[in-house]
Amino acid sequence: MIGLPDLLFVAAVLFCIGLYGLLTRRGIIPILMCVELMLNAVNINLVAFDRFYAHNMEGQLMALFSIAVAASEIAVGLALAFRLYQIRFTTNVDELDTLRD
Amino acid sequence: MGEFGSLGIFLVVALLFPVMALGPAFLLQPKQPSPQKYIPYECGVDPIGSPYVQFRAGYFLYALLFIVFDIETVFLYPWAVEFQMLGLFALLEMFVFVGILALGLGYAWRKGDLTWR
Amino acid sequence: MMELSFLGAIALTLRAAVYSVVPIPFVVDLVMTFVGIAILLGIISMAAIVFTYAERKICAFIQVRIGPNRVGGRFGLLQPIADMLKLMSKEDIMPAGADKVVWALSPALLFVPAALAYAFFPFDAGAVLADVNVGVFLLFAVSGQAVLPFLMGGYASNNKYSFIGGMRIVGQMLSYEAPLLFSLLGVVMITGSLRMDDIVQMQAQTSWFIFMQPLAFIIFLIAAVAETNRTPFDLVEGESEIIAGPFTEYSGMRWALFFLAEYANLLTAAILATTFFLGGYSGPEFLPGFVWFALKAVLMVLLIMWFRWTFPRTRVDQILTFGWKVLVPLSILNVFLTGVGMYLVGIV
Amino acid sequence: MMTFPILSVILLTPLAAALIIALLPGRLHDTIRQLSAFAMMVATILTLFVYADYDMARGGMQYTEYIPWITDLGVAYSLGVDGISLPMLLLSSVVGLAAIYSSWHVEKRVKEYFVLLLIVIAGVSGAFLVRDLFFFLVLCEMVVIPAYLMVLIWGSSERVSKEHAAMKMTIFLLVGSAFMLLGVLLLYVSAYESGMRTFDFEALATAALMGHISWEIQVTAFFLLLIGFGSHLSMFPFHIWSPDGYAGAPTAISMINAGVLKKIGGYALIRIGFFILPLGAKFWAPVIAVLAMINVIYASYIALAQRDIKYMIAYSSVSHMGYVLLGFAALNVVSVSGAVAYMVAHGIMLALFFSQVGYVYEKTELRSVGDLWGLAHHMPHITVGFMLAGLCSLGLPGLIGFIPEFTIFVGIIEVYPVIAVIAVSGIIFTAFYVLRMLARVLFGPRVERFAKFPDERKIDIVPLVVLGVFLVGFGVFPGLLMNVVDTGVAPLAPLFELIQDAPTILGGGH
Amino acid sequence: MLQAMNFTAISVEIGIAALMAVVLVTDLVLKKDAPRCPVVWLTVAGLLGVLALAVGMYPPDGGATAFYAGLYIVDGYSVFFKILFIIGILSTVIFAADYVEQTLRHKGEFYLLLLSALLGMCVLASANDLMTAFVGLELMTISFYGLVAIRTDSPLSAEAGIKYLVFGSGSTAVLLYGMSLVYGMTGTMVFQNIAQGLGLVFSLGLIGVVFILAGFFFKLSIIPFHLWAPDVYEGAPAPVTALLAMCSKAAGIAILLRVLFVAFPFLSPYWAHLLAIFAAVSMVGGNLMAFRQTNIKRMLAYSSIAQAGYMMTAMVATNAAGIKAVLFYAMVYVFANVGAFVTVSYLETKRGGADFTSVRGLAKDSLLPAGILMVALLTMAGIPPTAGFVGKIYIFSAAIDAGYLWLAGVGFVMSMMSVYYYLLVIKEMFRDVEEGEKVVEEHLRLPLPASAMGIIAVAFSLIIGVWAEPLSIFSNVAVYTFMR
Repeated sequence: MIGLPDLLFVAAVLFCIGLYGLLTRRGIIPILMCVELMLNAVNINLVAFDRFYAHNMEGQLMALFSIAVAASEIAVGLALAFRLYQIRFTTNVDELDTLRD
Repeated sequence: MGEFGSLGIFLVVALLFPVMALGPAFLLQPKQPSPQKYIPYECGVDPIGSPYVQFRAGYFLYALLFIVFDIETVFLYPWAVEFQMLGLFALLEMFVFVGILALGLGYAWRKGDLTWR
Repeated sequence: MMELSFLGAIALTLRAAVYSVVPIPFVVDLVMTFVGIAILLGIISMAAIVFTYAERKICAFIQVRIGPNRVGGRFGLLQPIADMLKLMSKEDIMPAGADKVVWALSPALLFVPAALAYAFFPFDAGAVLADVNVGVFLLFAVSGQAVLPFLMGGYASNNKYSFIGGMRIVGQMLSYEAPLLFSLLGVVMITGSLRMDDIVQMQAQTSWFIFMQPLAFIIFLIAAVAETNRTPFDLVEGESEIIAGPFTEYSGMRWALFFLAEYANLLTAAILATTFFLGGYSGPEFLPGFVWFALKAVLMVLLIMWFRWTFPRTRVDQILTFGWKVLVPLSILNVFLTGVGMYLVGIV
Repeated sequence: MMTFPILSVILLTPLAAALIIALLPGRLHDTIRQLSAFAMMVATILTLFVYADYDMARGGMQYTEYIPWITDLGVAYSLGVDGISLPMLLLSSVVGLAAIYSSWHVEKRVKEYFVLLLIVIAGVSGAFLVRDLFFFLVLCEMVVIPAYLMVLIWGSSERVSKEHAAMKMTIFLLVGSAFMLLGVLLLYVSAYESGMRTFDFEALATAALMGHISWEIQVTAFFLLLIGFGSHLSMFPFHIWSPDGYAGAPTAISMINAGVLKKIGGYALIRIGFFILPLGAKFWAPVIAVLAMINVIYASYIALAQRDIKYMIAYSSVSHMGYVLLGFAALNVVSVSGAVAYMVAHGIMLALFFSQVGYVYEKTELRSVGDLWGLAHHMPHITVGFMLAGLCSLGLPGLIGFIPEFTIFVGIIEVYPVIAVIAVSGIIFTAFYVLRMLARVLFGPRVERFAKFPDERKIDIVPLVVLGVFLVGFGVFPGLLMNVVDTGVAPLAPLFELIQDAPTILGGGH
Repeated sequence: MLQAMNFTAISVEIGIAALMAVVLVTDLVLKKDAPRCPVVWLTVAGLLGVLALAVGMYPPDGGATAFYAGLYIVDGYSVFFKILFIIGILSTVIFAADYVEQTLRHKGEFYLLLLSALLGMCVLASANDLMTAFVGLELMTISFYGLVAIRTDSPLSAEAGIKYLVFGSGSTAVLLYGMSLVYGMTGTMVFQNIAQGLGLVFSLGLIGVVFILAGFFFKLSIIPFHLWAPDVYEGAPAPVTALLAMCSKAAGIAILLRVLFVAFPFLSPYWAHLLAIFAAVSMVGGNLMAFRQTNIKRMLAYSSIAQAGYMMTAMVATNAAGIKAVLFYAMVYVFANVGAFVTVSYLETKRGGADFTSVRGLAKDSLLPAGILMVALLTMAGIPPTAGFVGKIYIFSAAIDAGYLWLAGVGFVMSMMSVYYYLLVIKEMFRDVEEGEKVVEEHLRLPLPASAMGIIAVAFSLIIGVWAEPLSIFSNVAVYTFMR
């Protein structure tokens, strides 16, 4: 059957994919999606640890919170991206170079 | 083979079902290509302008509100389940929680975000 | 332990039969699952077939017309079969400039959530494919996915009307998901469980929730109709405005899949209303549970069809504003009232 | 026993005056000047009283005040003067008073000017009053930023812009302080266990005597302090800031910087370096000696080439600080007391020099040797001032500089004979450039265009009088100065005995 | 259930939440384009009330109240930080009132977001388990996303918001991943229990610790996790930048301290060295990069990187003295920032920015804002007699005591070098303006509330700089309850 290591592995892979995307993507929407991917990896981790090891519901509770936080983060993120698009007509982070050294 | 197992199998079957439906149709259907056919249909008139219109901002506000309510639901359902066990405390807690939610709705309402623009 | 229902008895018999052939519990389970799935898919298909016919007939009846009357006798009973054959033999046209993968995936993906919802319905005591303890939650989680294929189809068709339709459906589903979920909170509060079966059992023991939660029922019904994109909330495919919305560029079997999903959703809405508010399969003993269930569900379907041919189509701003400014506050109010009511009655 | 907190009054009078002036409306220029002068006069008179009243027979710290301040750091507001700090305090009060009068004609943003000046004066005189390392650090760093602002706003841009000069001065002083702070904290942390720590000078010295501070720490800390105080003192590699800083600064700041601020470095080197870290001092003494020698020779050589009088004085002051350092390096009571007295002498002399140059510059807007000619014909008072200061820097007997300088050489000749001889030769350079300057500027041919410039009168002459009195008075009666210094330095004698055989950087010891 | 909860212990948080509701309603009741004075007054009054609550809660006997099954702890340490946050927010509200009225379109939201950020910080300060910490952190951070981007008229603000969001959410994910690993290896989220278990000795647990530290370093903008800071500081509205520098950073410090000292105490030999290296890199890098900035906000961003380095320097001491130094310094830093941003916000409203050119000649006509800014900058630099000096003495003596002489040396030298770039600002303000240079001639009069805040900040800095005893005792109490 599927055990803890398998789930951790899946989570780690998801996390790495997300991290890779976060570092390489240039559009804000893909970046946000990658962040979401990372957070979901965390959720898998949390639930898996709770289910197989801790058995104290803390992990699942945390996952719940993390979902809520992720959602609000994305909501704010989309709002900002939207605002930015209205002002700058782009959502490409490479083109956001007004602020730089 | 728990409940979720059968659910998983169902998911796979449901994914396969459209393929099963499309397969015979693929064999049956005629194939007579003509360039006119592939023009996007706009009531018989040739398409005007780009089809990629910008996503309307109005929907976006609703989407934000929806996220708020959806997330609140995530917390409210467990609360509802345990409501009877928690008693008065839960009731008061709900007043606070849903009250804040209602405040948020009132905020959006007052700011005109609920009105379609 | 509840007594064995009619469907349950059949299932047990079947299980015994399979076990006698292959005495491995896992295989038996597997077989039983497949049997269940087959039944569910059958129900969905049958529903589509019956409802296409029923809808035309009811429409005709309401509008004082005759309706289908050519194929299959005086009542046009074979009309659905003819429709199906026609759809099967139509050419599959993909518009130029479409996003191929997304375009092709959209109808297939639309069918999945529509079908998956059926796994949670208690057709009779014990007759649930997946009797999970978070049934209500999961059900809405699954059926909430239906919004994306619509948007995919609308976006990928390279047709501005399709895309507008896609956007509209997103807006509409977003607006009505919240009151839908909130209206059920009262039910869950009284029941104290998210298991669909528990909800039905609760109603069997006390009374139907339509009596305890009349406000919630109305909200639920409206929201559910809106979620299924049926008139008066069908501006997603409002043919006078945007041709057929996301379906515009689909033809043949692909279009049929949309169609199938739509009727599956219609039945879903009816079944949900039945389960949550009309006592599900519970009813007087003289008929088996699933018959009660079917009767109530059909009644609800008829009701929703009646809506369609009675009310005019609303505008997009009316729909969204109505959802947020009327249904959401009412559903919040309902939660309050339920809580206070339960405290006063002394359940808490 | 509650006595009159005379030292607190000396410390706080300028600050109080600064506060009052800050609250006054800015247009009352005369009131502001008179108030500042009055405050400094009070401070000076009280200082003189303390100087006269100091019980030399008893020695040690007198007029002490003690209030616990920050308990968990072990900081206390504790004041007191002994034979080393008392002359320094006198120096700072006198120079402060003179500085106020030298700035009488400042017309630009008078209020801010006097506020800042009073803060600077309070800072430098406070540094000699406190017996607590923490307050010492606070006070001597407190000076830096007001001094920066004064150079920035009221400075003059002759060779380098005043912005540049101010920045250079400040950064050098502060980075020096960084090392100083590091050394002080190292000392503080290693002297006592956590919870018993204190910044008190005597307590730290006791800890060192009792061997709480290991040899390694003493060496490290002294090295850090040497860098820190060295940059205050304009010791050779760290002296770069001082010529530009002095030249760019307004007169009063040049006076205080050169006259007093520099001496804080020397004072601290004795107070902390010798009393608390004798082993470290012993270890680094040869390095100090070599650097001091370079100071003397190199700086006076550079001074030779200067045409700008302010730069010349500045380099000469760097070179003179070399003598002070030499006095320290010898590590015997004689030379150290010479060095202390020399600091006082040098401070008064430099302050006088700068005040006179400042006056000339203020009037003529010239300060180069080639531009100024024959001032003696028109400005007798200025001539007196220039002569006094110039001759004093040559070490002319009868003026304040001679006895201390002599004492330093007496002390050092037996320890570092070669270096002493080389350093003495620096006097020749000094004599050369000072006399050349005096000859041209004062006694050159009469130039009529200088006739229209007035000589020092009334208020303007006050710095000359005040500083001149001490210059001559201590020169004629060196005992007034030397006796006090000796009582202060005397406690070092047993310490120097103790470290006789300690290792130095050249090896030896044990 | 009702009885088991001690609601007085979280009266501060409840008060803030209630204040949020009141402010929201007031803002909604007011007409759209009416001035927001009532909102400001309400917020100020409410915050004063909350501050009184928090001060009243300050335990003189060093008591600590665990709350909600020990997940939430109200001790002197957390109350100290709450007071700090409330002071920071309160002064921002006061001095930014003018700024908000003149620049922002969403005025009520500004105050609302401030309060929600404050709530998040308070939760963070009291958090005693990973979950509460995470929720508090995110409440604060997400509020800041909104605050940074709240200037709708400025593309810079939106850009800064996006950058903050991208970096912030990425770091959140990393932090959360670390938390999940630590949870998985120890089976608990409560800090004390994490410390008791042996799970962290496994490599996954250590990876989790490292990830958590990385996440916090992001929030603290420790080099090399600082990339977001300069851009965000520059683009954000000036009062928000102030909060980012003082409160957000202090909140990060608060939770980092608690995590390190309560959850991972036995790993201290490892993380102390790690912190020392990061602190040194931050101090050097932050200060060096600040040298060549020509925008005050950007310069302050780099300076705040260095400041975080200073505070971390004290943490390597891993003892009470170190924590006390951090607390002391954090409080001083709050007042320094208040002072600095009183002037910077004002300049941003009046001169449209905070470039060096916009302060040129400021001291000539407007001595008050120039003086406030100067003292604030000197406080950050740690020049006596400002409070920054005492703070640095505390920090570096703790570090030297722990044997990190080199670190203290780096810190001292860098902090004195840092005076250079602060002086650049002071120079621009005080130097003579030459002919032909662009300078705004108008005489700038600081509005009364802002100047009051500025004077208070300056007075605090100078008084504590000379007489540090009160703040020292105040932070000692916090440390005492924390170390028990």
